[in-house]
Amino acid sequence: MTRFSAFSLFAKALGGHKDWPEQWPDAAPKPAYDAIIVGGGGHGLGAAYYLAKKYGITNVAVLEKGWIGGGNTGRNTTIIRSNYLYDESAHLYDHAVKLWDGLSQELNYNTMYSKRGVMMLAHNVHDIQSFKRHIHANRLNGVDNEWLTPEEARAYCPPLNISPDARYPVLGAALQRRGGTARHDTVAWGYARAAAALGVDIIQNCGVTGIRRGVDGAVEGVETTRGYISCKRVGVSAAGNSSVIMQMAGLDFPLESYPLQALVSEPVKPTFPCVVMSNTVHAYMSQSDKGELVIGAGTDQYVSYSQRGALHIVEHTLAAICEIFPIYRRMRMLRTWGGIVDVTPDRSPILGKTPVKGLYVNCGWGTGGFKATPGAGDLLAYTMAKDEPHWINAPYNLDRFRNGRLIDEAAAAAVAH
Amino acid sequence: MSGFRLPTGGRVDRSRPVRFSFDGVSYTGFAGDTLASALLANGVMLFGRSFKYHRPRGLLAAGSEEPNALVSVDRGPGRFTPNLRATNVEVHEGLKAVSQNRWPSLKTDFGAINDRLGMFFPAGFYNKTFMWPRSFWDKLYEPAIRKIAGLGDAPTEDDPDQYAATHAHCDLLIIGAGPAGIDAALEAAGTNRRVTVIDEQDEAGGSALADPSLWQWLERSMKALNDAPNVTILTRTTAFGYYHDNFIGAVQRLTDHLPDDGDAPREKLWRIRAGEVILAQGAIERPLVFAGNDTPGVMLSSAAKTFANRYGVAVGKSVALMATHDSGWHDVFALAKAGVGIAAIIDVRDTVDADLLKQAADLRITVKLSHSVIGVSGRYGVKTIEIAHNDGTGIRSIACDALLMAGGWTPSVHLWSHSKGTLKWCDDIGAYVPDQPNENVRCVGACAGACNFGQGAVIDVLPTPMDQSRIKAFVDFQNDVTAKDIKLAVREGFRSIEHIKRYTTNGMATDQGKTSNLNGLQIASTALAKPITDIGLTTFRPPYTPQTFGALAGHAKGALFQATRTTNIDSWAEEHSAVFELVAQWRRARYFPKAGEDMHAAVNRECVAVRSSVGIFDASTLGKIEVVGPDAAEFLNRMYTNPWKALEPGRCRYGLLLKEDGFITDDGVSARLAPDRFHLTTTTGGAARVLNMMEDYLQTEWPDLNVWLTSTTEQYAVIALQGPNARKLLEPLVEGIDLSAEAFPHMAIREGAICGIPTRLFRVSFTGELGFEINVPTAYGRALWERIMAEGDRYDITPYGTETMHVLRAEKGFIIVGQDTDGTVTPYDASLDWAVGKKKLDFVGKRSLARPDIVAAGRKQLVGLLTDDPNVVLEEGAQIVADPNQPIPMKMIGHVTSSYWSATLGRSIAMALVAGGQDKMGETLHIPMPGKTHTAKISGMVFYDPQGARLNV
Amino acid sequence: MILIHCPYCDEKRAEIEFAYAGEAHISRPVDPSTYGDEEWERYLFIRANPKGRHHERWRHIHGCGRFFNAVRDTVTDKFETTYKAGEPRK
Amino acid sequence: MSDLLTRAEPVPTAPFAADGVTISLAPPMARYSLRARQGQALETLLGVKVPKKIGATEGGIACLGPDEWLMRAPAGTSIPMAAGLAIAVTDVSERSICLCVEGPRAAQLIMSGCPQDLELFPVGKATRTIFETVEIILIRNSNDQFHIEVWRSFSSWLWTALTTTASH
Repeated sequence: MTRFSAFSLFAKALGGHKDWPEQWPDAAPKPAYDAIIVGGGGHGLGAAYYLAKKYGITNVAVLEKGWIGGGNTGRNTTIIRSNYLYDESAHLYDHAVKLWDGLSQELNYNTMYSKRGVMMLAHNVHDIQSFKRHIHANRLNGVDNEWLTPEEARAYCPPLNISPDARYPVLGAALQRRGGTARHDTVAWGYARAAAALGVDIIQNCGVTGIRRGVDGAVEGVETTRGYISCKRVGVSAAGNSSVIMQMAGLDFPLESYPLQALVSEPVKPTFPCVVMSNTVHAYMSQSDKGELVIGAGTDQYVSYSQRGALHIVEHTLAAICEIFPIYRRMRMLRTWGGIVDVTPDRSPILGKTPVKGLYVNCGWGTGGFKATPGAGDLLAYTMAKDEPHWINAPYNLDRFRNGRLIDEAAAAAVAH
Repeated sequence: MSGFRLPTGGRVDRSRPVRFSFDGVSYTGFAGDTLASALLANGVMLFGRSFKYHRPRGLLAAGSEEPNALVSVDRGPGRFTPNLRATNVEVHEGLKAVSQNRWPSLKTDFGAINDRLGMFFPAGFYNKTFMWPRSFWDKLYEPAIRKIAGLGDAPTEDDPDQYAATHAHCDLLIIGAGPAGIDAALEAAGTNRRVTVIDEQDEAGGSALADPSLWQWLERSMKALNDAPNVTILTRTTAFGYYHDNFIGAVQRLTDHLPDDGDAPREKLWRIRAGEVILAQGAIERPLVFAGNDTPGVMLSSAAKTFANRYGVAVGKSVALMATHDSGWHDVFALAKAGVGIAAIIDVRDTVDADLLKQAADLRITVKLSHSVIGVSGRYGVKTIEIAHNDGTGIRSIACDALLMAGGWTPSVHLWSHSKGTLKWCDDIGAYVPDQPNENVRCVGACAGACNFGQGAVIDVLPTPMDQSRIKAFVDFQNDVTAKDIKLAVREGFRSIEHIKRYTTNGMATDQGKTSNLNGLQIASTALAKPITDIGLTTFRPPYTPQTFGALAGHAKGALFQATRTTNIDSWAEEHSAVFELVAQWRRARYFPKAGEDMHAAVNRECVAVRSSVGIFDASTLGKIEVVGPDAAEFLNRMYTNPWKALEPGRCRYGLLLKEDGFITDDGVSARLAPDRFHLTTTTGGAARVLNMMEDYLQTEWPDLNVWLTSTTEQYAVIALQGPNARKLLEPLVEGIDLSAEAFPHMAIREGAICGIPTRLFRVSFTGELGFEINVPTAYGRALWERIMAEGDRYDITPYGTETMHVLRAEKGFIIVGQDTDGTVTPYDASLDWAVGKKKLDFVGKRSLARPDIVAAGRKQLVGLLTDDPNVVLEEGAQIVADPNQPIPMKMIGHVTSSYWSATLGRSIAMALVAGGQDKMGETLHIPMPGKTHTAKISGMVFYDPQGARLNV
Repeated sequence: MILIHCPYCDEKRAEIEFAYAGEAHISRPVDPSTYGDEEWERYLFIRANPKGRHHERWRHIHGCGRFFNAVRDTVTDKFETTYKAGEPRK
Repeated sequence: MSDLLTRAEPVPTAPFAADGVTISLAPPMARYSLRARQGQALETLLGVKVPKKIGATEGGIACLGPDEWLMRAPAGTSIPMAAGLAIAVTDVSERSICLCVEGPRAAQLIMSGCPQDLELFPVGKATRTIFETVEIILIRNSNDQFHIEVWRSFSSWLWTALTTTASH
C-alpha cells in the first residue's frame, strides 16, 4: 500500500500522477473464505478491516451487490455524536466516537472528521426536561454534553434565530463539542484500502442470492450472483436490505425499511459553523467542507425500497430550516436524494449473533448508522471472531423483542437519531 | 473589446435601454437581454472564477446549463442571492450584479495560486494529506480548505420577500415550450383536455428563439395557444422534479426580473398533478475536451448562435469553430450571415457532408478537416488557438477572439429519469435516450433523441501531440475536473461511474453535470477499455436546476409555518399578561405574573390561592372523545386497564391506556353520561394519537361492536374551578344541578346550565382540592370565564397556569404521562397497580405485562423523593446514584421526573423513577450535580392531604 | 406524493390525506394470554418488510376516516390494489 | 339561550374581500355528527332522507364516510339522541366554524393549499380533506361558493393562510 502523505503527493505530481496504484484491488470471489461480510458499506468494510487488523482473520471477503459505500454510507448527512441517554447507547456510540478520533491516521486516509460540535435545540419545556436528563446522564457516563442558553446557542451558531416570537422559540440547547461530521465516502474507501492491504478481498457487483445451511442448521456458505462461496462465518451488514438477506437464512426480523431523504444547497463560503438538530421542528443541518449546506429531511411514512421520496417531505424540512435560520430563505437546493433505512421497533440496532450458527447481524440502525461506523465495524468483527458479543453490543440482541428489554431512546426522550 | 452588439437583429427591444452594474461598473443593455448577453455586448468576457483552481472563466453556454458565469445579485437589504447563472438573469433597470469566489478582484484573484500549484491538487488529493500533524486538521487545514471552497457568499440577513404556492391539476402537462413542445400543445389545443405548458425561459419558443426563420411560425403558434381556452402557459417556470404518479414540482419566478417588485410574491411553487406528461426539454450541446477549453471566449457553438440571433450580440469579431458535429457548421454559417467574422472551421473528422464544404466555400471560410485544437492562448480572453493534424503534425496557430465548440448533443432526460423511466444507449448520437416509461409520460423532440442537427463523431478527448498527463483539458468546468483527473480515478481503482463522480466530483457542481456527464463517461469508458454501458450512469435527482429554499418552503413562513392552536380563553390570558408555554400544537398560559413577580413568586402565589380559596384554570386543551353506542362500555373495557362496565351513569373514573407493548401511552378522567354514552378526556398532547389508536382497534379488531367515536375536544371550553370556595362561587351561577356534597360527590358528572348556557359539569380534581371542571360550548368560554372572575372577586379568585397545576398535582402524587412516564414505563412501574383490573381477562397491553423483563425485579419505579435539605429543589432530569463516590462512568439507578418548590409544604418535593424504588422506602439516595452532590430519601408520592380530606367536602 | 385509491370513497386521493398504518393482516389474538412469548413477539414486532409485493394498511384519516388494506410494490411504490378492511387477503 | 353570555369567535366577523374572492365567517349553526351502519337507521330516527353515497349532500346532511354523516342546521335545532339504538348522535355545533369562500377565484384560492381538483369537484359535494397541514371539511354550494368547516383552534391559522394568499 503506497503511503499517502504530502510528500508522496508531491513526488507523484512530478510524475504526472501516472503511477498511483489502485487503492484496493477489484477482487474476484475465491471458492472459500474464513469470514464473509455481506454488505460493502462503512460498517461492513470496517468489520472486515478490524477482523484482519485486531483479530488476525485476514482470509475475508466483503460482498457488495453494487459499488462500495453506495448505500446509506454515501447517502447520509454525516452527523457524528454520542450524547445518548441510556448507558447502553452512550457506551455504543461513544465507543464509535473514540474510534473516529484518529481514524484518518490509523487508515492513512483523511476521513475529514470535523469536531464542529452538535447542538440540539430545545423548543418547549418538555424538550428542556428531556435534554437536561440527557446532559446529567451523559456527564455521569463520561460523555460530554452541555446546556446552552439561547444567547450561548446563538453565539455558537450565529445564523440561529432565537427570537421569542418564533413559532418554535429556542429555549436553550444541548451541545456536544466532540460531535461533528466526516466525509462519508472516504470512510468506506479508507476502510476498503486498509482492509485490502491486510489481505481482505473487496468484491463488488456481487449480490448475495442465498445462504446455504448444513444439516445442523449452521451456515455453510453463500450463493451469489458470481457463484457459490463456502464460508462458516457470515456477517450481514446490509442496512435497508437486511430483512431480505436474513430471510435467505429463514429468519424473520423485527425490521421495516423506510425512505429517508436528504438534500444539499449550492456551495457557499463558510456561513454555518456547527451541526444543529431540532427534533421538534424535524430538521438538522451542517455545512460541508465543499460549502454545501447539508440538510436531513424526514422519512416517508410508508415502507419502501425505491430510494425515491416525496416532495412534501422536502417542503416541510425546508420550511423548518427557514424558520430556525431565516437568513437562508434565498439559498437554493442543489440536490436531493433518498436512502433506505432499516428501523427496529425500539429504533436501536441489532448487533450480534442470530439463532443460526455462524450467522451474525448488524442492522436496524435506522437514521443513525453513520456515526456508529467504526464502532459497529469493530463490534461486529469482535462478535464474529469470538462467536460471542462484546459487552458493549451484548444488549443489542434479538431477545429483547421477546423479553421486553428494549432500548428505546426515542420513546424515552424523542431525540432525533 | 471582443464582443459587441450587432447593428441589427435579435429579439431585444433596442428602443428600451436598461442601466445595470457588474462589480460596480455601470453598463447599458436592452430590455430582453440577459446579464450574459448585455455584458457580452459591452465586451465583457470574464465572468467568474472556477471552484478549485480559481481560473478565469467566461461564458460556456447561453442557458441554464451554464457552469462558469455564476454571479451574485444584490436587490437590497436581505435580498442578496449568490450563484445565479448570468445566462438566466434578466437585466432590468438598476440591476446590481457582482462576481464571486475571487479576492481581491475578479481580474486579480489570489486564489489562482491553486492553478499554478494545480499539479499538486489532483482528484481526491485531500484524502491523501492534511493528516499530519493531527491537531492541524481542526485548527488549520479544514478552515483553510473551507475558505477557498464554496462559491458565492451566503445571505446574512432575513429575506423580506414573500413566497407563494399552489396545487394544480391538468390532463396534459407539457414541459418545455420549444418547437416540439409547442407542436404538442397545438395538437391538444381546442380539445376538451386541460393543457398546461411550462417553460423555464422568460419567453416561450426554446431553440426557435435563436432561429429567425421560425419567428413567424412562433408568433402564429403562440397566438393560437393563448387563444385556446383549454391551454395555460407558464413561462419563467422550471419543472424541477418529477415525483410519483405524475406529480411535478415547478417553481415560477415572478418578480426577480422587475426593477421594483412591491410586495408581490417573489416565486411561486406549483404542485402539479397531471394525467399525462409530455417532456419536450430539448438537448444540450456537448463541449469538447482539449487543452485550454476553459479560456474565456471558448464556448458552445449553439450559444454563440443564440447570442447573435436572439440577443443581437456577437461573441467575437473573428470566431473559430472546433467541431466534431455538423450542427456547429450551421451555427457558423448563421453567424457569418449575421455579419460575424469567421476565422476558421476546424473539424476532427476526415470527411464531412459535401454541402457543408460548399456552403463554407461560398462564405469564404477556411476549413481544416482531420484537425483539432491543441491549445488556446490568452488568459482572460482568446487571442490565438493552436491546431494540429490528428496525427500530431502541422501545428500552426490561428488568430481569433472566440472559439466555438460543437461536440454533439445530449438529450435532456433529467425529468424522465426522475420518473424512473429507463434509458437506452444510442451510439449514433453518443448519448442515452428515453426507453421504457414508468409513468404516463412520453418524450418528444430533441430530448427523445430526435436531434436532427446532422451527423457527428463522438470523441472523448481531442487528439493532441502533447503529454495528456500535463495538460488541463476540462470536463467539468465549474468543479475543475480534467480528463486526467478521471483517468487518475480509474487508475486508483474507481470503476463505477458513481465512484468516479464522487472521487473527482465530476458532475457534482451547481449545473449537476449538464455539460460534463457524457464527456466524463466517454473518458472513463476509454480508460477502462469497457463499453460505456458497462460503466453505468449516475442517477439524475431533483431538482433539475437549483431552487430557492423559500419557494419550496416560504409559503409556510412565520405564522403560517405551523398552526398554533389557541383556546377561546387564550385572548383573555394574553390581555392579562400571562406567560405562555407550547404544549403539543397548543399554546397554554403557564403563569400569570403580577408586577415584579418572577415565575417562582407567581406560582407560589397561585398555589396558595388555590389551596386557601379558589383558583381558575383553562383546561380546554384536554382531549375529549364522545364514545356512543350500545357497546360503548364493552369497548372502553377492552381499551383501558381498569374495568368500565359497572360504572354508573353520572359517575367518573380515571382511565389508564397502554400501548400493546404494555407501556403507558395516555390517561384521563372519563364520565358515563348514559348507559350508551361516555365523555372521555385525554392528555393535551395525546388527543389525536388516542383517537386514532381507538379507531384502529374498533375498525380493524372489533368491527362487530356497535360504538362510535367522535372528537369533541373543540366542542367544549373547559374551566377548572379548584379550591375550598369553588362550590360557593359556583352555586349561584348554576341552574338545575344540586352541588351539595351528597347530591354531587367527587368523581361525578351532572348536566345542566350555567349562566344560561348548557354545561357538562364534572366534579373532579387534579389539585386535591374541592374542584369542578365546567364544560360549555366553546364560543362561550371566554364570556363565562369573565363572569366567573367577576363573581369570584369576593373570594379573591386567582387565575393559574400550567406550572401551578403541575405543582399542585405533584403535591398529591398525580402523575403526568410524558413527564413522570416516558414510553418505557408500565402501570406497575408507575405505582398505578390500583388502576389495573386484576380480574380482567384482557385489555390492550395486558399480555405484554407478562413478558420476562417486565416482571423481573429491579425495574425503575416511580416514587416520591424528599431532599435532606428541604430548600434544595432538584433539577428535573437529574440522575440518581446509590454510591456518589464511585468513578465515572457511574451506575445510575434512576432520575428525577418532577421537582418543585411546594409553597404549601414549605419545602421541595420531587418524583423519581428509581430501580426497585418501591422496596427502598426511606432509603437515602444521592444526586450528583456539578459542584455538589445532593442527598434525598425515597418516600411515598402523596405529599399533601394523604387521606383526601380536602376532596370529600 | 403518491395517489391512493380509497376503497370506501372510491376515489384516488393525494397521499397527504392518508396515514400509513403498517403491515396488514396481522390480527390480534382473541385471547392474547394463550400466546407464548415468541408468538407474542411475532405479533408485536416481526414484520415481512418484503422487497416487492407488500400487504399494508392505510387510513384515509383526512377523508372518510376508514382503515383499509392495500397491496403495493415496495420497489416501484406502485399500488396493485386497495380493498376494504375485513376483506380477504389479496 | 345565549342572551346572558356573548360568543367569542376565533376569526374576524367582518368579511375579507380581495380581487375575485371574499372570505367570511358563516353565522353560528347546529352541527351533529351522525353515525350508524346504514343511512336507513338515521332516516327512521330523523324522518328525513340522508345521502347514501360518500361525498353526497342532501338537505344539509353530508355523507362523509361509510358510517358517518354531518348534519348542519339552523342554530338551536335539536334532534333525538337515539338512546339505546345502534346509532350515535353527537353535538359538535361549536367544534368548528364555517368559512364561506365565494367569488370567481374561490376554487383557485382553496386549491392553493388543498390537493383536491376543484375543477372536477361538483356542486353539492362535501368531503373531509386537508389544507396544507390543517384538516377541513369542504362543501361546494355553488360554482363560486364553498363552505370550509374547520376546527376552532385551527381557524385563525386558516384565516391567515387564505387571506394572505388571496391578497397576493
